[in-house]
Formats: sequence, C-alpha cells, structure tokens
Amino acid sequence: MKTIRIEYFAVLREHTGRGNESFSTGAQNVDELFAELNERYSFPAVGQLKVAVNDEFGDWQTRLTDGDSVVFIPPVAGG
Amino acid sequence: MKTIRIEYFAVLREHTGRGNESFSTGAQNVDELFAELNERYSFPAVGQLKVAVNDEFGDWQTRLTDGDSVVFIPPVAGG
Amino acid sequence: MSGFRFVTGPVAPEDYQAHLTDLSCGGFVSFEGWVRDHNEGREVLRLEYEAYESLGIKEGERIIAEARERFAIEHASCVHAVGQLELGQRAVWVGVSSHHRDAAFQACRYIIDEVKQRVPIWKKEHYRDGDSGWVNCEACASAGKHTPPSRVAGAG
Amino acid sequence: MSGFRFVTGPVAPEDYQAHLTDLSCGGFVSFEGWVRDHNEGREVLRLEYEAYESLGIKEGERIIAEARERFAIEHASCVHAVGQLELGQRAVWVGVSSHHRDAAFQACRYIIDEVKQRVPIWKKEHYRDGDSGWVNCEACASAGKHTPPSRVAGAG
Repeated sequence: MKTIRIEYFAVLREHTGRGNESFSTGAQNVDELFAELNERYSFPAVGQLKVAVNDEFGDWQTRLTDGDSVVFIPPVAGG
Repeated sequence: MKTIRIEYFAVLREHTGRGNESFSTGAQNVDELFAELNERYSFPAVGQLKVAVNDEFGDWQTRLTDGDSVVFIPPVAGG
Repeated sequence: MSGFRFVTGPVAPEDYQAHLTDLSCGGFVSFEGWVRDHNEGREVLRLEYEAYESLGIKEGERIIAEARERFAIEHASCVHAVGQLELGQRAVWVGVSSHHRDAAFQACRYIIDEVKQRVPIWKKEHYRDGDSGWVNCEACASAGKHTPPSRVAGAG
Repeated sequence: MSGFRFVTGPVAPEDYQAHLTDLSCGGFVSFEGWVRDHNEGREVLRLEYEAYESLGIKEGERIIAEARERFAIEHASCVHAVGQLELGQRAVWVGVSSHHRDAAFQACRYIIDEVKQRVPIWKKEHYRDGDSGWVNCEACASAGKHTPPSRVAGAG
C-alpha cells in the first residue's frame, strides 16, 4: 500500500466536495488509481482528462510511488 | 496667373527654409508647378515624391485653380 | 525580463509592462482577454477562474521560452487572473517587446494561443438565468451542473 | 469609439484605451512603437516627428475604416506622436477590440502597417555622432543632410 496525495480542481473539486485528499491505494499506475477513485466518486463526464504526477504532465501508465501527488486535469479554458 | 499656397514639410521645409508660401504661377498642373519651384529651390533628391492638392492625394497631372493648396510629400516614415 | 504568473483578481498590465521596456526595442505588442457579457448565446454576469498554479507556472514558462526560441523577441510576459472577475475586467495579459514588430505580433499570438490550450486554468461562467457552468466541460455543457455520474474515458 | 489622431509628445495609451472598452468584446490587441536607441547600425539619441496633419488624419481615418470593413472588430484607434521624443518613449499606439482575438490581431497589424506606409509623417533621427537625418530620404541617407541639389523625379 502507498499513500498518494490527490488534488482536485474545478468541476472535479466541486463534484468530490474537496480540494485534496490523501488516498491509500495498491494501484500500480495512474489508470488503476483513477479506477479506484471513480468507484468512490462516480466522476461526471467532463471530456478528455489529462493527468499530472508530481507537478509534471504524465500519462495513464505513469507508475506510482508512495508519496506521489496526482492531479486529474479536465479540459482547460484559460484566457 | 493664379496664386497657389504651398506647404513644406520635413526635408523640403528645411531645404526651402520655410513652412509655406503663396506662389504666383502660370502653371496649369502640379507637374508644371513643381518644375517652377525646382528652378528656384533646386530640391534635393529625396526619393519618390507624392503630391496633395487641397488636402487630398493628387497626381502630377492634377489641374490647378487659383487658391489651391499644394503639398509635395517625400517618402514617409511614421511609426 | 520575461515570465508567466498568476494574480488574484483582474490583471493590471501597468504593473507588468515596465518589465518589458528595453531601449533596443522598437515594437511592443500586447493582448488582453476581457470578460465578455455573452458566450455561446448565453448572457454572462461574471466569471470565476481556477488554476492548478504550480504546474500552470511551469507550463506558462515553457510557452514563453518556446516563443523566445521561435521568434526574434527580447522580452515576453503573461499574467493570468484567478478568482472572481466582473464583466469588462482583464482575465489575461500578454506583452512582447522586440526590435521589429513582426516578431512581437507573432510571438504574442503564439503565447495566448498556447496558454489557452495548455495551461491548466478553468473558467466557470455565471449566467443571467441563474445557471452556472465550467467552460469546455462536456457534462456541464450538455446538462447543466447536476449530471448523472458516468465513467470518464482515460486519455491516451 | 474609433479614430486616428496626432498628439504632441509621447503617446499615453491610458488616455485612449478607455474609448475601446465594450462589454461585448473578449479580445484587445495593441501595438506600441517605441523610440529605439539604434537604426541601421547607427546610435540614435532622440527623434523628431513631423506630420502633414490635415491629410494625415484623413488618411488615418480611412485606414481605420478599412480595418473595420475587413475584420470583425468593434473598435480601433491609432494615436501618433509629433514633435520631439526621447529614447523609450511611445511614438505610436494602435488599439483594437473585438469579440474574438483573431480579428483584433489581424486588424491591429493591418493598421500599423498601413499607417507606416500611407500617413504623411516624417521622422528625423539625431545620432550620437552629432549627425541627423530624415529617415527614408534618399539624399539624407546617401550623403548626410547637406547634399547637392538635384532634380526630383515626378511620381507616376
């Protein structure tokens, strides 16, 4: 088991009702982590998600280590 | 004979030493007027001149009437 | 001096433009994004921006570095607002100075286009009809903010 | 509100930008021409602009009208300095507001390009070596300001 810090923004923050959490998981990679979180939160369909691990863009196969931070990034709309 | 008001700008103002003058001439058009003025001032080669008659762009064949104002426009350099 | 930053509330270009002055530069181009009173046919009352700032600054700095590599510019900055904004306020500002104007125009355009596509910033619009929604969010757009949960497709 | 005007001394955009604000506009692009410390390899100390203002305003207004016809913009203004300017000061400012940024970028570029080519404004540069000259003037460029008189070719 490892502890991952998850941060939520925008529609995901509102949907989960929290800005961040520490999550204990056996997930090996980002894809497995997302599946576990989706079990709990049933995320809305926001469109294509991107992901960041430790404040850098990653992908769904990025492997996770204890203490990593993960952010799921809904379609952006700056400007 | 007609009286034409000539205005000089930039290099032509400095060359003639005046901002404007009233010029009595028998010139029928702008080209003839320029030739007369050039006799007097021997204008420097400033590049392609344009001309304005009564504050609108004209050309060298524009006919002149008593009381017209004429400006010879050296290459511009705004901005 | 170049760079990307976030500020809370509307952007005040006069606070940042001075960093771009340079006596070798003859041209300066800036872009400002203003909060509009409408979007896709709906009347907008105000906006809210939220950003993933730590990654956003990195990505913004990368975009500015790319612009400096691609175009013959001297300085470039971008400042993006987070938090509540009212109609007419500045949500984003991009400023670029260069020896010649062509490079400044191209770089300014490049930076705002890339920032809008790549920097993790989200915009929530509040509408006159009382509704609100996150822009570019599929579920929000199709059915308002209370949509039935559904599996989100993993990105490639 | 759109328009073209001359001002004596450096241009202060803050005096003019307010005329372009519009709650329907999401994009604003501006260009500033700054007095550079060099031109074509020579060190410049200061500039002097002179304009044929009555025709210049007409031609400037025509350029802005053309931009409004060609591009989907709401407002556009251009202000050009006349008189003495020091290094770093603003010689010209163009501001354009529009619903979408693409049109504002294109119109701003169009206006400054046309103004530089068509509006009767002349620039005299004063150089560090004590010389000075009117920019784009053949005789000035080739032999300093005291050139032998010669016949000027009539334009077509």
